[in-house]
Amino acid sequence: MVGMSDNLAAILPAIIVMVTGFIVLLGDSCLPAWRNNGKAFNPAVTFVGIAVALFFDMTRMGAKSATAFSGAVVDDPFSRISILLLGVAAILAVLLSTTYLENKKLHHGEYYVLILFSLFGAMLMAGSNDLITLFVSIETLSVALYVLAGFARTEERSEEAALKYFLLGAFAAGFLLYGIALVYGGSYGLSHTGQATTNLTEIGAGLAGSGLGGVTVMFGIGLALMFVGFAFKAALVPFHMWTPDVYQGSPTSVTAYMAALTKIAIFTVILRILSVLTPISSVWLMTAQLLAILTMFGGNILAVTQDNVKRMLAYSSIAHAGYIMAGVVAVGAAEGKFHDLAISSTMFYLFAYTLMTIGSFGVLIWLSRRGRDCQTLGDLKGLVKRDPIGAYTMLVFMLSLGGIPPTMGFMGKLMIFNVLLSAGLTPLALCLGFASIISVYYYLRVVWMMCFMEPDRETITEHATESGGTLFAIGVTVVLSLFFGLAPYLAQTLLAPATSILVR
Amino acid sequence: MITTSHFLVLSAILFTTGVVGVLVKRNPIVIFMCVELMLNAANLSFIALGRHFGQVNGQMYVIFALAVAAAEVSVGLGIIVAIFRAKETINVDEINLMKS
Amino acid sequence: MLSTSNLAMWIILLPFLGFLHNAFAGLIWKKNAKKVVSYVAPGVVLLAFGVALMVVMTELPNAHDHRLIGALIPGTSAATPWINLGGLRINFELLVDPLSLLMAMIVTGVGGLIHVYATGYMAEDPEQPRFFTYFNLFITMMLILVLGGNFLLMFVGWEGVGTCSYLLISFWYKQSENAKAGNKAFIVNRVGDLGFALGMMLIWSVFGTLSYFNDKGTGVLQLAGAGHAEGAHTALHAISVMGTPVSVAVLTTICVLLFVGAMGKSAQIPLWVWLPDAMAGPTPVSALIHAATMVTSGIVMVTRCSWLFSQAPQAMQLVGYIGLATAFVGATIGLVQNDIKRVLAFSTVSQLGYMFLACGVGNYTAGMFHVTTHAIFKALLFLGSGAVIHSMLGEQDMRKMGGLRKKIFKTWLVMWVGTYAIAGVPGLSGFFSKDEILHSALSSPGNGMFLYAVGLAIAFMTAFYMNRLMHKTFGVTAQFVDGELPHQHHSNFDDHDAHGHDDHAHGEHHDDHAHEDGHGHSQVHESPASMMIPLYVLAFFSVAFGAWAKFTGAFEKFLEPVVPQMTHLEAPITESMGYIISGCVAIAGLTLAYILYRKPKVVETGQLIPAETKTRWEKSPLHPYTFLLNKWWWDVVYNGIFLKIGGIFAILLWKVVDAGIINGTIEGLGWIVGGFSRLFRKLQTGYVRNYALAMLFGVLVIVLGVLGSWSIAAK
Amino acid sequence: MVTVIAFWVLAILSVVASIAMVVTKNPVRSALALVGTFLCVAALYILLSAQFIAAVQVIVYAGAIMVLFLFVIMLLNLGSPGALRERGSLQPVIATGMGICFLIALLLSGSLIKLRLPAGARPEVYEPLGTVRGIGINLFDPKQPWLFPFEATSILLLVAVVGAIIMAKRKV
Repeated sequence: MVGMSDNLAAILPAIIVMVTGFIVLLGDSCLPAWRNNGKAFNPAVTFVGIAVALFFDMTRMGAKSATAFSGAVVDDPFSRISILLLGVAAILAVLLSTTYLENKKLHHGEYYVLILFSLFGAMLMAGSNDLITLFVSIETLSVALYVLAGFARTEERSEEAALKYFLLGAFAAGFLLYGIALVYGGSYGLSHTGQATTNLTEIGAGLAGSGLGGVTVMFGIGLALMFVGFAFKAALVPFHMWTPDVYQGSPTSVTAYMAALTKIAIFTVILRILSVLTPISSVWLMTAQLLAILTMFGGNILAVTQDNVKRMLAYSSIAHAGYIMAGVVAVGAAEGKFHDLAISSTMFYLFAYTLMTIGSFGVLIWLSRRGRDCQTLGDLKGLVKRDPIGAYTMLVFMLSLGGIPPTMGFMGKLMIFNVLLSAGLTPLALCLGFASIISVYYYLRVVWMMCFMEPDRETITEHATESGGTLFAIGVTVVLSLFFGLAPYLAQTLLAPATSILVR
Repeated sequence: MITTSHFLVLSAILFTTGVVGVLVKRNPIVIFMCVELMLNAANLSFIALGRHFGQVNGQMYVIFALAVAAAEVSVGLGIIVAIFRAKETINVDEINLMKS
Repeated sequence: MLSTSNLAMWIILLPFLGFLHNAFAGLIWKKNAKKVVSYVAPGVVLLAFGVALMVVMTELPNAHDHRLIGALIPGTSAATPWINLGGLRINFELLVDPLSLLMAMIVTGVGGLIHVYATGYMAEDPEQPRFFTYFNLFITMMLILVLGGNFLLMFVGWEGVGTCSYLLISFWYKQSENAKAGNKAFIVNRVGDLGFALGMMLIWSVFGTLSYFNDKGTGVLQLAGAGHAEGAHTALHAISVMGTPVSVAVLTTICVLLFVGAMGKSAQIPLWVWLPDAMAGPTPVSALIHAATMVTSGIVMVTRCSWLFSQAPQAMQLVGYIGLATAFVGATIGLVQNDIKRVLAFSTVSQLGYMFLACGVGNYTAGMFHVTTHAIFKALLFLGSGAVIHSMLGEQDMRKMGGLRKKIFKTWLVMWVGTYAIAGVPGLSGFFSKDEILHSALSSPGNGMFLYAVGLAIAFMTAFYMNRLMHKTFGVTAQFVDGELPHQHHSNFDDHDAHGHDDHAHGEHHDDHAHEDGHGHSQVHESPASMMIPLYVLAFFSVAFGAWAKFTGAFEKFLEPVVPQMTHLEAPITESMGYIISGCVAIAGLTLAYILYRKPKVVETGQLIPAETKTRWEKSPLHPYTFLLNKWWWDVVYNGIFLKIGGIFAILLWKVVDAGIINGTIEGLGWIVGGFSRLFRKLQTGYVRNYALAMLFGVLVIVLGVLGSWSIAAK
Repeated sequence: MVTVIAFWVLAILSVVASIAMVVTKNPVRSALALVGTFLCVAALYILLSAQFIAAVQVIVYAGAIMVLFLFVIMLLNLGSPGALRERGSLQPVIATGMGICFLIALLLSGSLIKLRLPAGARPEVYEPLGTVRGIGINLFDPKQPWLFPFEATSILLLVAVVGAIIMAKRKV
């Protein structure tokens, strides 16, 4: 019997984030002194709260894996690494937010409350060991993000983004819930207690013992429908269609945040569930491959003719979800040491993706600090002359997204490519190669616009807000993208614990 | 004799009706009501399966699903009200600033 | 104490520090940035050259035994782990051996001189710090390429130079053609890179490592070298990994894939189309990247893998013939170009083909020899032409030049040295390196005579078009009258010339007599010292290096441990006989050009005599007066044979292969992708219910997919 | 026998009501049809011996949630059927077709019919699982995994409250 303190210790980072959320909520609404200085207090407290959560997360890195709350939550190195990535993404997003929100006159305390609670949901997703915990935490994340997407309430586009995201998200949640119901129904006979269950540990143990014979077709259908819910969140083709609209319409700081956070959280979940399902990988491997290929090509092809940078980045994030999905497929297909390598490579790519995405949206935020949103390719014309910092950082991110050395994006692609080949998935590996060649087209277009076109609009005279937080966040992402691109082994070492997923 | 399968098939039919409803309706409120129908169908499956296995688990899931549905409703209707304020319409055909 | 490995690391680090400095120079030095950068940028590269020289000096005694120095950072005996790819951890390691040191010296030496030159050339440009930022980054990447201790590091450098080349080609982005050329270069190179990447993956799956050398003796080149030694007295293809022999087919595949990569970088048929277009960038860029260093990285790679290639004879033949074809076609097209930089561009293509020919016939030393001499004299020629363009205020069309000798005498002098060097005038560098290649082609098994004959023809054409360039540019007689500024309506020439040779007909229009007095040269002036000194240095080496290397045998001895020695047949002629023949050919080419272009007006348009009121006999082409006036109809022959046939070659290979196949493929793919993109975008209607429909479609796909797999798996 | 009749009546009623909700053009009528479906489902819950859930279904769904829906419909004055006229398109046809495919896939796979029955379990026998007491004891039993998600749900509801206030309050 696990004591309550152990239970709480297992979810300590999430609790710290939640408590910070309460502090910000109460402070902002009840304390006049706080309210008057909200612009400084809210982000500062949020930052400190997440940082403390990360600190405790790091200190627990070496602790033993365990489940808590009677199996509802799991605390293993994989979830800790995932929480680390989530926290990094959230901190970067908070840094990017302050000036942007001020410029758009959106500086409300609730923004940070929602950021913190959605982070809480994402952290629970990383640690979910029971499908019902998973469902509740996914919904916590989603509901907060629906509101964040519509946070710019005076802008029609923002509201439209919120509505579309919400309606389709609820639709997907319906499939997820129905899928959980069918998994529950099909899982009978897997658990050692002889009962139907949604506990991942029990399902994993049961599947490892009985294989496909232990479950009925209902289980398969349930998995498929659950995967629909995940695929929606991860924006896999053909569940991707909300992505460009929502990414475009949302305030850019929210876009950066949700693009990174959702992907990390949902791929953590997917990896955990699929590692549970490894004994029956023959059932889902083909479909997952198909989705990965569709997503890679779909995202890249759609991005090619896109003139709106935010939309283009949205499509590119779809394509990257495809690459990550390819890594997930490799996790299912690879064996022995390559299984572990596939997990760490996928995590590496997730990390790279986080930095690239937050960075590239961050540059858009940086360029928007003159009060006008930077959205189209035309806004980037001649950036090298107007704003060298923005141009050069964007250049790095474009190279990284395009998978060109010596950036982290290249190393991530190389690793995924490598594990795909090791797992005997050569066609998928070739698809990845071709898809990334297509992607060079449109990343290059951005570079071309920035470096080789004359600025057609002289915005340099407009007032630009000092934006230390944004600059810092972009700087961190650039430096890390290049540093880990040059020294990937360090990142691999950092992410290595992630390979131990507590399944059984 | 009514078996669990009867309930499951009924819930599948209700679920499908909800799905089709989402696809054919244009009023976001009605679309959302169809989503609620989907959630309800899933709940029915949960309860039928729980009873089939003689477990209380099925009903537990439904409690959470209810809470989630309530949360979604409040936020969803909030969004709909907000968009109505912004655009004076909730016709999804007119809510189409962003596309392709 | 500084170990060799630490020293070698500094060769890379110095330009990198320079890059960092230049990138932030604007922030650090504010107004003085340009001045500081103009000292720092060349300084670090020349310093790196000094370090490379130091390493050579300290390691030269060791280089002669077959021990190769696997250098490591940061100076410990264990290499730094760099990336973990499952079975193998790739280290960040450098390979310091004669080949990499030679290339490092070329890159930093010639590169440093070009940096010095560029300080003068770019002095007026307000964006000079940005230029040098790219330039130093390029040097860094090039050094990683040549010094990297495994294929992955080479690939990183390979892509890095590609990116820098892209940025530099497009540096003057006011002309959108430049940017287009940059894009073309980038995308064509990606095709080659895919070949390289696949070859690399295949190497890994066959050899289980990507390192050239390692302590256990299982590095790729170690295994290949051991196989070569084995094969020397048994059969060929004796490479074995852990006792398992590697089949020739696999080796050939690896080599061909690697060569595809080399084709992209070194502009070989059919991936050569980007190089002439890439000349749109600033001249120092053309000199550094597209003549001296980056384009030779394909040859460096093939030479680096020579132990592999030497055991895949078919791959070597492919290399040889592609090289020969490229050399020939490049030369024929070079005959008819009018843009000074494009002549040099095609000449570069042609010379690169020569180098591959050397690799193909197994004389890698000769290939590298030519790489070295070519780097020197081609850099000289480019920089010289840059000086000409500089003094002509940006004019690149040779038809608008002429008579510049007196104005820029010193430039003329060094250009002559370069021309004689590339043409192969006996005694100069190009003569020795080219003759080496021709001789080994002649003595190679197979079609030695054919290779030799074509090689001689190319040498003849090289001499011819280079002399043509000199005469058209500097020739005694001006095609215009001094003292006038260019006409107003010529002010748009720059725009046209950015298009290169595409507007041929248009250009010829300006060549008509009516415009003879249309150009003023009052502003033609000699270039500043910072531009001239590198020229002198390069000119000196163009003269001296070849003979020194040949007669002391230093070069051959230096490279001997790193390349396989192929068995050659007894050549039908002696080496001195070969010297005489190739010397004669070079002089013949020069003479022919002299005869044709020494006179003021060369009719190139094909319209020969005004057919006015003349008798039939007078109209006849055999009429002595006409005959003599038209220089024995050499022009017609020239027009008919060289221009037409060369033109046909040009059209056939340039237009058809370039526009039709390569561009067609790229643009076709782009068109298809774009078409799909527009098609799919139509699905992105913005309506929630359409999105939901797509999701339901996805649901069906997933459900049916899982059900299908389930029913298969359950059986 | 009563169970059988009750099931069929309720099943048919709920399906008819749900279809009516989809088919009718008036949002108010849709809402009312949905209330009907919810009530039928609540009655089915009782058949499945889930009394507490049935009560909650009536109170929360049919009561609170649907009232909220109607309230918003009225607030936004969307009652008139003509406001959102459907225009001719293939969407409904394709949607219905694909929906039917989905249903057929579910049914034909046998997933819903071939169920494993626990040894000794008799689903047809009434078991007092769904009383308030049964639910409550299970929900807060530390040996069961419900406690934690239950607490997490409170955060979810808090997020929903904060979100609804942000979205719906008048002053920005």
